[in-house]
Amino acid sequence: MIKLQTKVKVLCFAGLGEAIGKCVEIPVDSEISVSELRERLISTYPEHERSIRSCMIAVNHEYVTQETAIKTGDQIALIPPVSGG
Amino acid sequence: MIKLQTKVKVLCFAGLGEAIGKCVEIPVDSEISVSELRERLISTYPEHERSIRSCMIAVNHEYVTQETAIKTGDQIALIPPVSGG
Amino acid sequence: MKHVAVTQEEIDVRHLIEWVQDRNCGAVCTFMGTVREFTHGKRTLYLEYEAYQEMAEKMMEKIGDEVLEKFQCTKIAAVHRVGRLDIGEVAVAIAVSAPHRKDAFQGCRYAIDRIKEFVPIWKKEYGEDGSYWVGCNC
Amino acid sequence: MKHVAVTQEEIDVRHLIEWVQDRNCGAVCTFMGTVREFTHGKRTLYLEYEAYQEMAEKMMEKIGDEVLEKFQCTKIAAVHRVGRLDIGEVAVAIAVSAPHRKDAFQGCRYAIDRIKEFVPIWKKEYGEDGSYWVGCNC
Repeated sequence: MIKLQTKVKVLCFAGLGEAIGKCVEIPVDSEISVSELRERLISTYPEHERSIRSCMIAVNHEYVTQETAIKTGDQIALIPPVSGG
Repeated sequence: MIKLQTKVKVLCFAGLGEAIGKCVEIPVDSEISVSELRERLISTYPEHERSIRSCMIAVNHEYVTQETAIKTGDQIALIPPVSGG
Repeated sequence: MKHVAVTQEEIDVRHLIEWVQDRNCGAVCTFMGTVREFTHGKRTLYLEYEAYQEMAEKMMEKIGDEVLEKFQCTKIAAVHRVGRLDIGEVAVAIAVSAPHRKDAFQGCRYAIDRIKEFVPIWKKEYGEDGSYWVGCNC
Repeated sequence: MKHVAVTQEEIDVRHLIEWVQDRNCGAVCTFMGTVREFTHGKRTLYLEYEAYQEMAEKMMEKIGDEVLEKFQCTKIAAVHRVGRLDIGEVAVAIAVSAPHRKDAFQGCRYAIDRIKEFVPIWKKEYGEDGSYWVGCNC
């Protein structure tokens, strides 16, 4: 099976957005799950592992599970623990 | 013991106020309890017994018990079941 | 701190909110009781509220004190209107401030529950078939 | 019916109240979350709120639907502010109308609890010792 390399844009917010940027690009294979994406992010930003692990991940404005597959064109976001209100 | 006859003014509200008047005067002995006053009211307005019995009685703007003694100058009120709000 | 009133005037909840707001409160909860047109399919045309004014205000003060004692609330303002009220008009409004939201909600809920239970105010409902005093045996 | 927004503008709760009022509702409950000066003795100078705007509005719509489904509520309006907020300013406001008060209180309480739990909005607290993102491990 041929795996195509592509890039996924990941939106980051709050302290994480300040630390690594509000929109980071991660090179990935064409098929990647949410949990695989999280590991890529951690290996790219190892000093932010704790904070990346504390995030939920949203795909197209919905919270998703670890197993969710990410598709081309999806809007991915790392959601740190919220503190609105 | 000499009992002096006097009059107690009783404020009435809602349907009862419309039926028997907003301020009725009841002749009483100088010493009378709340429950005795209620019986005087019922014997004065027997056709309103049910509605008089459904009332709480307030003395000087406070709900009181049946045994409370009424003193000269007290402000007495018959309080039908409330329906504010 | 508390502020209560029984009034003929239209109630503007903004004034109550402004009154309770506080630098050390993170939460304000308000409740408004308004005149509903249909109740169990029966149409109300308008209401008339009557109060035993002095006692009603005294009871509302007492309820205010209870709210401030029982819950971690900072300020409460409560106003009940009397006289004729048309559909949609505000009959009663309460605003409660507290450092935290749980207390603001609890205090506000407690206040309206107690007002409806104990404060000597009565409403006469004018419907299509005539009028009656709500909840009265008269 | 529901109306939600995430906005830079000052929040005027009156507009939310007007939006939810309904002829067949006898109850309106509102909640306002305001910027508190002192928390556990620590002074806040001001806050800055950041939102993932599209998702925040989508989540607030979802919460609105939940309120209308779970409780006997008629309308809900909820607005969250972003940007810099000074002490006393309203960060979030919710208004819920219902035929009866129990539902209005429950719906309003449910909405703010869910907003604080799930809606992607963050606050950065600026205090006398510097600033930090509240609740973040960053």
